Amino acid sequence: MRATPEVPDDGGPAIAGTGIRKDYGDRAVLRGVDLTVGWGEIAVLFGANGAGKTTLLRILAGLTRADAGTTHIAGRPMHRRGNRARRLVGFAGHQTMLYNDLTCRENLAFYARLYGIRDAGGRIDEVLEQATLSDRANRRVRTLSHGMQKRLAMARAILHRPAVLLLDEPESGLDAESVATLGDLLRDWATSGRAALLTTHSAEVGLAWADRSLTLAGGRIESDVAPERSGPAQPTMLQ
Amino acid sequence: MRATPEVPDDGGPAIAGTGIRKDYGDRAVLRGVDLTVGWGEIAVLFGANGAGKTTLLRILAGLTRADAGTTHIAGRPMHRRGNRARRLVGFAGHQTMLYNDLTCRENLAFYARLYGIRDAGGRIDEVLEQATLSDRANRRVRTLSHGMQKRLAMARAILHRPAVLLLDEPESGLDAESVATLGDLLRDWATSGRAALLTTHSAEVGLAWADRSLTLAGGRIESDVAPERSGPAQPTMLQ
Amino acid sequence: MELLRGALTVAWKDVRLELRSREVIASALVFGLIVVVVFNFGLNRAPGSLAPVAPGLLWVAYAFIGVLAMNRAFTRELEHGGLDGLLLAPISRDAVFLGKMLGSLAFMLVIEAILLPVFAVMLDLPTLSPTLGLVILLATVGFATVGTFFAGIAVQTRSREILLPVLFFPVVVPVIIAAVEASALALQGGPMTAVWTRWAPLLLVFDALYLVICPWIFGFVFEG
Amino acid sequence: MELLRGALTVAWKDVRLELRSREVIASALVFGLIVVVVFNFGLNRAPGSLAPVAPGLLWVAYAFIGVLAMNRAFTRELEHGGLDGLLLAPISRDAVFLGKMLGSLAFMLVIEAILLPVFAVMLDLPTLSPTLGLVILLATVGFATVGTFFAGIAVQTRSREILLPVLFFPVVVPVIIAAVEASALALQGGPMTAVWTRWAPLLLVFDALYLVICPWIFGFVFEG
Amino acid sequence: MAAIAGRPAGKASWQRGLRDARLWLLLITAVLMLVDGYLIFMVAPTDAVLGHVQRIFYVHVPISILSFLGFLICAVAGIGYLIRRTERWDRVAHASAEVGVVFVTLALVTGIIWARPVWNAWWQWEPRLTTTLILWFIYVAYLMIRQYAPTPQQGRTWSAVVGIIGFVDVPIVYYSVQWWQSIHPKQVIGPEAAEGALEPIMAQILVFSLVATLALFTYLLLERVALRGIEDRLSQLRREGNTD
Ligand code: HEM
Ligand SMILES: Nc1ncnc2c1ncn2[C@@H]1O[C@H](COP(=O)(O)OP(=O)(O)OP(=O)(O)O)[C@@H](O)[C@H]1O
Ligand SMILES: Nc1ncnc2c1ncn2[C@@H]1O[C@H](COP(=O)(O)OP(=O)(O)OP(=O)(O)O)[C@@H](O)[C@H]1O
Ligand SMILES: [Mg+2]
Ligand SMILES: [Mg+2]
Repeated sequence: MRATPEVPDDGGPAIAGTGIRKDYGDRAVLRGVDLTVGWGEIAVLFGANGAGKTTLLRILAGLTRADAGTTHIAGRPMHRRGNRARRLVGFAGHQTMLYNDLTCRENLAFYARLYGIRDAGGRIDEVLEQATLSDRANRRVRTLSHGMQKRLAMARAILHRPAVLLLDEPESGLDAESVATLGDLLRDWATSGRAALLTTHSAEVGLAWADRSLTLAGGRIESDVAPERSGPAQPTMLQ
Repeated sequence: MRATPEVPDDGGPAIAGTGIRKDYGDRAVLRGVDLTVGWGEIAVLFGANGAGKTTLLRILAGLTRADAGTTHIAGRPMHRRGNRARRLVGFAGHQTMLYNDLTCRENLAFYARLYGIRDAGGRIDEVLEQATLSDRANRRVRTLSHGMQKRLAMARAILHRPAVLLLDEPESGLDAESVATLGDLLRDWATSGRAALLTTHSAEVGLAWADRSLTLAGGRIESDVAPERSGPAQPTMLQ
Repeated sequence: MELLRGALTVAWKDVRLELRSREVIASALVFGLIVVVVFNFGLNRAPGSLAPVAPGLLWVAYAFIGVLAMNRAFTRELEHGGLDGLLLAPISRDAVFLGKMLGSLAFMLVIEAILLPVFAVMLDLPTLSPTLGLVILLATVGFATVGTFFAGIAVQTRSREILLPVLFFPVVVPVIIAAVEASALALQGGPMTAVWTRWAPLLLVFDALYLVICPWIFGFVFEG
Repeated sequence: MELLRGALTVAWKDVRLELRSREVIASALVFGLIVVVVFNFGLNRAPGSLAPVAPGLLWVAYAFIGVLAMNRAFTRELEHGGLDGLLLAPISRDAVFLGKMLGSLAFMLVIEAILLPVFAVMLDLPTLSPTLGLVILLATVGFATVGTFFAGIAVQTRSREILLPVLFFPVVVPVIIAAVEASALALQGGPMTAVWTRWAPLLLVFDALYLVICPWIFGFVFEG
Repeated sequence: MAAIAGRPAGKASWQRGLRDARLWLLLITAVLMLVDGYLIFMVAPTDAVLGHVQRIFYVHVPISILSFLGFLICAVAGIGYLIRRTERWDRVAHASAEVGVVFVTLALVTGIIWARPVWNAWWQWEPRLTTTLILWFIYVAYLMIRQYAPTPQQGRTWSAVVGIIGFVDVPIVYYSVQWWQSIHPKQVIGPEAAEGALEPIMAQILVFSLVATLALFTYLLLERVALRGIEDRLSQLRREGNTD
């Protein structure tokens, strides 16, 4: 990431959510989640299948409406008209958000225009390079393998140089090399003062990356600890 | 897996492919893959993104047509009319093959009928139990989390008690507990004399499960070794 | 038997999904109503000008609705790779074809049954006879057979919606023509010998022909 | 400006997806020809009987294409969650709506423009005037606006089954009726005062109304 | 046809032989066409009712019939392709569809030219004409689907199945004059032809025209198959050069 980080100097912490609640019909998924992620921090969110990780991330990204609670990105509220806050967020979820019949480059060019990036060409080459997809730049997304599509989705998420990254299981489906590249990217991310919140099921990967490790269970943040950066993986922490 | 295994006593090895070739337009993906997986064996297929793992598995399952080469399951050819061979195979891929607007139980009941399972009710309860989805049995698939859907897809794959399992990244998206359950299932699988071929990007998980570890690169099986079962993971082996 | 079991399982699944969401029937109905109203307003300018064209209008409306329904039947299959699930199962490709076809046939017949009285009132169709019912049934079978087949192809292409009619209509036009002729006779309420000696058998021949060819070649449509 | 940039980006993406390799244009052309063939053979039993029904047929064909186009515009968005991508972007919901609407509008207008001469020749439409062009444009704007809105709803769950027939139908039928009436007048080539004093203003009012209401409520449709 | 579908034994000499055969065939076709022209314009009697336009008959009928042959070959080769899966069958199917489309197009054109004087209208919505037009659409769709398929392999399979199911329309075209009240003349060739529908001299010239047009048809087909062979070779070379 040679790009100049666009960390806003005003406002509050990178990510702030208070009292987030979400029910689906008769099932309370989130029962009052409070969390704050500061600048320069990589927070990893653990939790069993169905714990509500995706729901939480989508609420933070403004894709799903919470039943109660507030969410702020860099101190700015995320709501329907929150264009400013949305520009600060990069999101990659379970779905790739790519168009099968556009090429890799066309997909990125589309999102670049949506985010109002000027002279997008160079930036697109840059992120394609980071996703090691340069040689597939002019191939349709349909013809990429599953992992390649996930890498392109990642490239799409960082394309507009967001200050805050929200990633839902970013390492799943990636080969060992790509996981390493992603780790490097996140390291740069933190050192340049930006922030990321990601979920993963891999204790090994997650703990290696995390400045903070959160666990979501029973609709609440159950534990919130800072693992030793260079220490060994502690799978016991997961329970 | 308390189910009686239905390993056919006739015929050849569990999975046999010879000289499998596949081109996509001007790109040669598989350039002559030969592989055999014997009964009672769990083979894990490693390979970078885009190496052709999914393509190979789909060809073995009879979903994609190879340009050249032959594939046999339990000595029976997999071709368009190969109903017998198809009954022996359980497949779970990148897509869940589930219908969003049917409940878990309805999805399984549908597949049970397709596979001609009599008295499917009990068997469906059994696999739902194994996928720890009993409490969601009557919920629509649409309302399940990503990992739960993957687990249901897995339940669907083993529903008809196949002798051979073909799994494409079965552990991705599953939480730690489910991965452990899956490991147990595969262990039973091997000891009861059945066979499985699976792909994964996780050296840790893959090597722990594998009786044999294959690597796909350059369109061919590049290495084919039997890791020490109880030894430590050897990530160096991956390249 | 194997064949029938597989086909009915697939068809039943489609019917059940449709009963959940009602999207095919709802949207087809809306479109059918729009067509009736438009025809009525647009056509009823010269009095009595509707009667001679009524059978044609009926079938044009049915044909369009059929395309919508068949499209939907397959896009639903592709959502999470359900089609792969069908192809993996130990049922022959014919059974998959027949299942999808029976599902579409059921939807179309339901929609046609709902729309027929509406059309009868709004287009001044003279008589509704069992013969007309039989003609509709026969023509719809041929229609659903060919339509299911081409929907299987079109759904795998980029511009599937528009490609389906392009592939489908030319092949099905003979069926439509025979159906229009037969319906015209049936609606006139006169002697129906021509229906029985010529059109019904012709429709039967078409149906039989397509029912033999389509399942056979359908298997090839889904080879990656 | 923000609004327009976002909307145009979205629309342009849809146009580009649609225009990949001119598939659509070619298919639309063939589609139109086939529809004419079906109409002609189905309806042309008494000679000269097609002329009075021509405007109605024109709009039935257009409505069919419109429904297909708008369906496609949204199913494509859902394939890999592209809609989430749009909602994440720093453009307002209005821009997303407008973009999808403009894309469908462009697509429909292109097809209509291609099909009009085909219909003119084959259905013996008497005169093609600029007035007709204007009528088509106005009606298509209304159609695309309402259609986009409901396609957006229809791809979401739940509400569609009631909303689609109950809302879409009454909302879009007036537009089509006005269009048919106006087209009939325009095609007759006589004095067009009625078009200018009654139908065109009516269509304009519909368009304006829908263009104000739809973007506004659209934002609420897409809240998880 | 047998030579094309045969084994590739002695490839180079076989191909050279085929090239020579095509040259000879071209020559023979040219001669036959010239003689045919002479027969049509100089020998054939002028029709008592229709006058000189009737001479189109000798072009219109063979061309229509041979377009049927083209689609028959297309369907058969399609079946062959689905069973054998060798490009050779596909080449034949593709080429015969293209030649067939050219021939129906000509049948439509000659028919339209003929219709103007005898029916006083370029076009009638009439069963034979409509079904012929539909035949044209079906095989245009055949050629379209080839291009629109996601992979070339799918294009080949899909077009094969379209060719097979599309052939159903050919008998419909043929019988359309019988099934529906049609103003188009009834069959003079094939199973439903009435005895003595034509004067002997007309029948003889028609048969000669048929032979001449068949020669042209065969030449075009062979040429197109050969061209497809070259195209395939080219894309194969490109694939081999593409190491990933
Ligand atoms: C665009 C207009 C026309 C089309 C598409 C058309 C099409 C065909 C076709 C496909 C055939 C061969 C089918 C068969 O052998 O049964 C045919 C044969 C024939 N056509 Fe036409 N035709 C057209 C106009 C005409 C006209 C205007 C005439 C003269 C009045 C005519 C006279 C004949 C005759 C005499 C035959 C041979 C009869 C036969 O073998 O069927 N055609 N036409
Ligand atoms: N549309 C919906 N309707 C009803 N329930 C839902 C819906 N979406 C999610 N849920 C429920 O909300 C809970 C949380 O789902 P979520 O997808 O957030 O889990 P997750 O932590 O991301 O799980 P995974 O690790 O499997 O991705 C689950 O129990 C799920 O069943
Ligand atoms: N429909 C297609 N058209 C063109 N190329 C394709 C198509 N499907 C796959 N490929 C190519 O084939 C190669 C192998 O793809 P495949 O999906 O088998 O990889 P994989 O090993 O499963 O990768 P991953 O680990 O990312 O899932 C890739 O280079 C991909 O781009
Ligand atoms: Mg999740
Ligand atoms: Mg894969």
